[in-house]
Amino acid sequence: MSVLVDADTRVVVQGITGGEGKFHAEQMIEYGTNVVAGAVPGKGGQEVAGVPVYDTVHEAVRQEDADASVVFVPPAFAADALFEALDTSLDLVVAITEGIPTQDMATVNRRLSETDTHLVGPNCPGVITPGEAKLGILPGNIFASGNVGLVSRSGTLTYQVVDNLTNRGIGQTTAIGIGGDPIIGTSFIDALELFEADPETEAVAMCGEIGGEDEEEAAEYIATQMDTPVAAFIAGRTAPPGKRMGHAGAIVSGSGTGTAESKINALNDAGVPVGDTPEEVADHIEGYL
Amino acid sequence: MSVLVDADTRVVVQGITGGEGKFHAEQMIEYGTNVVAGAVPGKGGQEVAGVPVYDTVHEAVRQEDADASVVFVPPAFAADALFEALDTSLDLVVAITEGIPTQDMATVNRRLSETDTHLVGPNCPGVITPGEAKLGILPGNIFASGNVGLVSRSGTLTYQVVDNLTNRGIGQTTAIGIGGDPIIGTSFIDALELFEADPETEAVAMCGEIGGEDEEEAAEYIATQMDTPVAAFIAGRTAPPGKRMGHAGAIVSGSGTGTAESKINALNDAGVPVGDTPEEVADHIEGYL
Amino acid sequence: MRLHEYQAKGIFADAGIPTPDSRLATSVDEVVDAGAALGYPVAVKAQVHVGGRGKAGGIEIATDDDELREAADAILGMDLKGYHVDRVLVESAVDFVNELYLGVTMDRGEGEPVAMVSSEGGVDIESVAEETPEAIAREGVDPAFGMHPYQARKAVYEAGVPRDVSRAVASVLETLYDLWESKDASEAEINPLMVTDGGDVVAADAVLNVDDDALFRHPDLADMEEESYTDDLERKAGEYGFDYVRLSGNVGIIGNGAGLVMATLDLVDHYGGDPANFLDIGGGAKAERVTNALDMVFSDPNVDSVVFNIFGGITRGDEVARGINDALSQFDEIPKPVVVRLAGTNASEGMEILDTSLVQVEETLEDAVQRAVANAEEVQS
Amino acid sequence: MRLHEYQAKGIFADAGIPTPDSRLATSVDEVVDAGAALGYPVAVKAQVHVGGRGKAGGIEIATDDDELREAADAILGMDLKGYHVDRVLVESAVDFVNELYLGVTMDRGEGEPVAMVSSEGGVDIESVAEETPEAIAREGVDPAFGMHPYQARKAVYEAGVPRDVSRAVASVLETLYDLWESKDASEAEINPLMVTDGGDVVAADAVLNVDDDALFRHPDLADMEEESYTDDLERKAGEYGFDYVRLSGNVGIIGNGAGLVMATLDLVDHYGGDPANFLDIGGGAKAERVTNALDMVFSDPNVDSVVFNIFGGITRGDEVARGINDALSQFDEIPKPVVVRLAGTNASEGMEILDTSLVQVEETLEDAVQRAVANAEEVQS
Repeated sequence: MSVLVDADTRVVVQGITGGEGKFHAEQMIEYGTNVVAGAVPGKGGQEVAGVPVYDTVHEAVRQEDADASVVFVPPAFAADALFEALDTSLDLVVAITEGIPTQDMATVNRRLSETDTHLVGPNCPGVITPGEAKLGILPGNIFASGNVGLVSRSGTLTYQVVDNLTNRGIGQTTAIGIGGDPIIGTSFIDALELFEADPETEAVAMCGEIGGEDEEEAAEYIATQMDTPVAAFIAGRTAPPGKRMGHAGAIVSGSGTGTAESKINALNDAGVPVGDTPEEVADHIEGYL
Repeated sequence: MSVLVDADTRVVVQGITGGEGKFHAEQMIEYGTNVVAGAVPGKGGQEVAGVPVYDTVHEAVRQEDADASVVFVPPAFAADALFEALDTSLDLVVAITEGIPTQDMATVNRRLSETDTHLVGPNCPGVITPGEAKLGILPGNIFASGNVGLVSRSGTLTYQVVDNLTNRGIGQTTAIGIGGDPIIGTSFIDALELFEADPETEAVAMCGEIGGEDEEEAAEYIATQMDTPVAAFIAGRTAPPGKRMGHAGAIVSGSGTGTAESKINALNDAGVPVGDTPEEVADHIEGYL
Repeated sequence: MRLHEYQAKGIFADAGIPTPDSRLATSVDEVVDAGAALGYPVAVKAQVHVGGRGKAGGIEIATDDDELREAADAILGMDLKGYHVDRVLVESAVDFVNELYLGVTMDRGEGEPVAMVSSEGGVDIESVAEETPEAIAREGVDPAFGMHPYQARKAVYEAGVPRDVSRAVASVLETLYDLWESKDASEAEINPLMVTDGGDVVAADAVLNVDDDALFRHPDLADMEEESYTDDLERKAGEYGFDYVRLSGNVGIIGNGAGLVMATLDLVDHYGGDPANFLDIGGGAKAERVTNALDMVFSDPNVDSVVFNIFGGITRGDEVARGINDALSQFDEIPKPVVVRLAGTNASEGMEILDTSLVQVEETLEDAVQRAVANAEEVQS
Repeated sequence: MRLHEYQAKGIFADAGIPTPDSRLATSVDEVVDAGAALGYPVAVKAQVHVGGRGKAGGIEIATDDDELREAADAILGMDLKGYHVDRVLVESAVDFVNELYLGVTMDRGEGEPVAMVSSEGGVDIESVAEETPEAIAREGVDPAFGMHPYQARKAVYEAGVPRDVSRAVASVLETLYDLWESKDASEAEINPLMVTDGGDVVAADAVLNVDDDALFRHPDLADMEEESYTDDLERKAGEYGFDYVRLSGNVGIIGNGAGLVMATLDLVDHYGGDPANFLDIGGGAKAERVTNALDMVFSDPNVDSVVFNIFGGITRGDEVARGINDALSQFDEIPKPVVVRLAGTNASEGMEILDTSLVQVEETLEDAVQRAVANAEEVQS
């Protein structure tokens, strides 16, 4: 089993006619993902990466029965593409696009809260269930099928941790790159809930980083509602405090939150070991299995 | 028993310092309604009609534990007042104000759909549970306590029908003036559901009029989900078709809907007798009791 | 409030929607000058608030000065379904290969705006909606978010608009929606949106009806309001601020509240009478409005008998009674018999005040209507 | 992107928020002219992107020409926490009886905007937030509907703003929110909003930080961007378009992806080293960017050793390897030892391409960092 995606997931690629969209559509198909269509306004009737392109997501769903989308649409048009995906009631939308304005994402997430769709990202590497399907830009070859769930705010750091796992023969149920933007569709808790509910996921590795309070909230969730063991890595212990001019953000978030120390303490208090190196995370995970 | 309001309902009057607001607050209190506060920005600390005025509905709720409001705020500011009432999670909001722009109401109703609040109106005479409480501008003296629920799109027509009932000794559990605007908070069905769930309401009189399809939908509800007997009056049998220039509205509503004939047929098909005169409605109701 | 075609087109053009070159004209000479300036062929279009202008003779095409003068002569000054034509729009005729329909309105049932596109424009779109509803693509809009660009595109693709103009049509629809929203419109429509040989789109007609209740925030639009009724009574009702509709019968009806007035009309009909009008004096009506209302029904030569039906909530019976007494005491002889029925707030005080030498008083709605119908029959016999 | 105070104030003033009379000046003479024109007392305020300007000597009050000249001399040209002061705002000092705080930002935890009002403005508002959070009224805003007028009033009343200015302050907050939204701001702030004796309100400071990702739709704001770094390396990073932060250590770090670069810094620290910088070359980095990145760390005199850590997803290992070879082959002697670790897409191809006469190659992140730390220690010893 797995979470979010598997070999049956029928994927439409929004923005498939762009350079990145086309390249990664091909990569996804090569990996074995069931990519059934592309959606690009005005390009309906074309064929790209061997799949038909439709003008609207709606049409792609009607014609090809798609139930998930991957979004490679440029930032200026990404919010519109996400609304289109949400309003078409897909089960899963993975937003790869980097640089979507934060206010756009606040509006998208407001709509998301009213739907049953899972939105992963934006500004994320995607979701992969090794051997079955990948939706996004993750390098498929470093993943292996197995029983560890992985959730990460960072792209390349995810690959690093996965590499450490795979190299010692530990495969993954599903890896979810949730993205590092201030406002994202799937939080750590959302991903942890999915893994907790998945009988095949025996342990979870989570990669956090400084900023926000998502990791602290996840620690609370793990302590109170999660049986599956978790090991974590937190990037940014040595990062200098950012330079700010305004104070509004600091008032809202409160001082002393969002630091690596605060996150590591919260996780340790929740019984989650935090590795000093990615290798140490792999050690902890190996200990769970 | 009753629906929506009773002697325990704690009412805040929004716009109590205006002419209409003050007059009707006094009338409501004289009727015995538990008016606990007024809310008018900038007028906090005053006392009007014997109750304290607060700057915000929030403060009126915090200080006086209000759970319902009546809105007499002028049309230009009414939508804002309604959002304030909805966001303060009152159980009931009765909007008397006439002339609220339709687009404003569409936005208010969008928010309403996410809350547990009942909004009655706008452009309605209000809600009364005879002998207990009235929220609005209905003339209390024509009502009598009893076992008939009344729901109406029209103001003065409501009074007419109530008068016919009261004059022959038939009292009312609660009367709800839902208002005749294109977009209203409480539909016929919403009101009928409340009466259906109320064990004391033994029969329901409904007063509809031409336009929209609310009566037709109510007929469907009565036929399929309602045990309490209903008798109806439909105003506008002899009304000439309106003069229109655009067609968009007609396309959406479809031709042949919204006429008195369509409503009367739908109701008759649902087993609801439609009186030719208000007296005949009272005859039918009397027959049910 | 309904804008004239030329007013709506001006607003559409300002917002970037392509419209034909045109000029407004109020005299035959102006029309001919406009034709010369625009170049033939031109269309001459009566600017009145009437549907089906074309069939009623309110639109003519002219290919030279003579035809144009003839058309202008025929249209200017004509009576078009009760409206006096005092101005026409002279407009370059557009060569088209396709006619589309675009519209935005409030879907009352859903409580949300809806945008519509059809590739079968230029015709009676209501018939299209009835006979082939699938030919009209509809896109409901969430009022919390407004219309997303993808929705405009989706409606255009679903309607089967020719692919070479789909982007242009979606852009016009986005603008039309924005106008609908920003102008507080009840309806915004383009029918037809013409598609030319060269792949351009042009709004050949324009409808923009504005929510009367929202005019307070659109003083510029409110200033555009101009009625040109040929009916004196309807003009008078506008001046008095009454909700008034003239009908064909002889029983004049005055009441408070649209529902109650409609019910009174229905009862007149039910008891064999024939309503002469719908007249709602509104809530909280003061004495002056009562006087004005009586003036209106007395001014209608068709009226033989009047029924005055007031159920007081805000409106107070004693105030109404005083208004009736005042209005009627100005006459040496009451021109038409008036039956009054007061109920509700201060009704008994009102009944006492009423001067029964001027009016007939009834206690119930049914009795009042029956008596008014009988009075009318008496006059006729 | 952070606007300067004078830029933000200009935008606030255009939107109708009252601000003091002021002039921008770049020389001592201009400052003195401005003082004479405005009338004393005036404030001279350094226009740099630094918090706590006042305490750092970046703001002075002058009551006559001499004081003003002295203040201008002191502030213009000063180095304020790493920024060169090349312009000051000369502003009429405001007599106030109260100082308020207004702010709008995105509440990341709630995923919605939040508006804030405090009657304890003019001070370190973050301390107020920490010590007496109840002194700051917060109003979450539903992004689907925007801020309702009642919310601005509610925040003002809850903050205990003096009643005689509550309406004026609510109006400023509404405008501030509208600006925050329409300018795609991350933060919009007024601290203090001064309340004068006469019951007027004046924005004595102005903060408007704009979402970099939204600058594409605000070309006017993007044009305002001006950095005045005193640090050459940070300026260079800006030109190259790198995400770069200079630190105090001697191990130069280059990587792709913020999380991985942060993790590399953490590992340098973990293995006893001291990071010299954070440098993220981003995704899909081409050879030229690799060359530029090496140029940057080599230009930093503090750097004794470099670790280059690439995990390829979009970024291809062979491309990176070629970039490294190209960049290093330009040197007769490699200025600082470089440890390279490639993983992910085309990593093995990259490893093969890498010229080991130029760089040291390691297979794992841990080994690469340890070797770079050892290299740095060797240089220092």
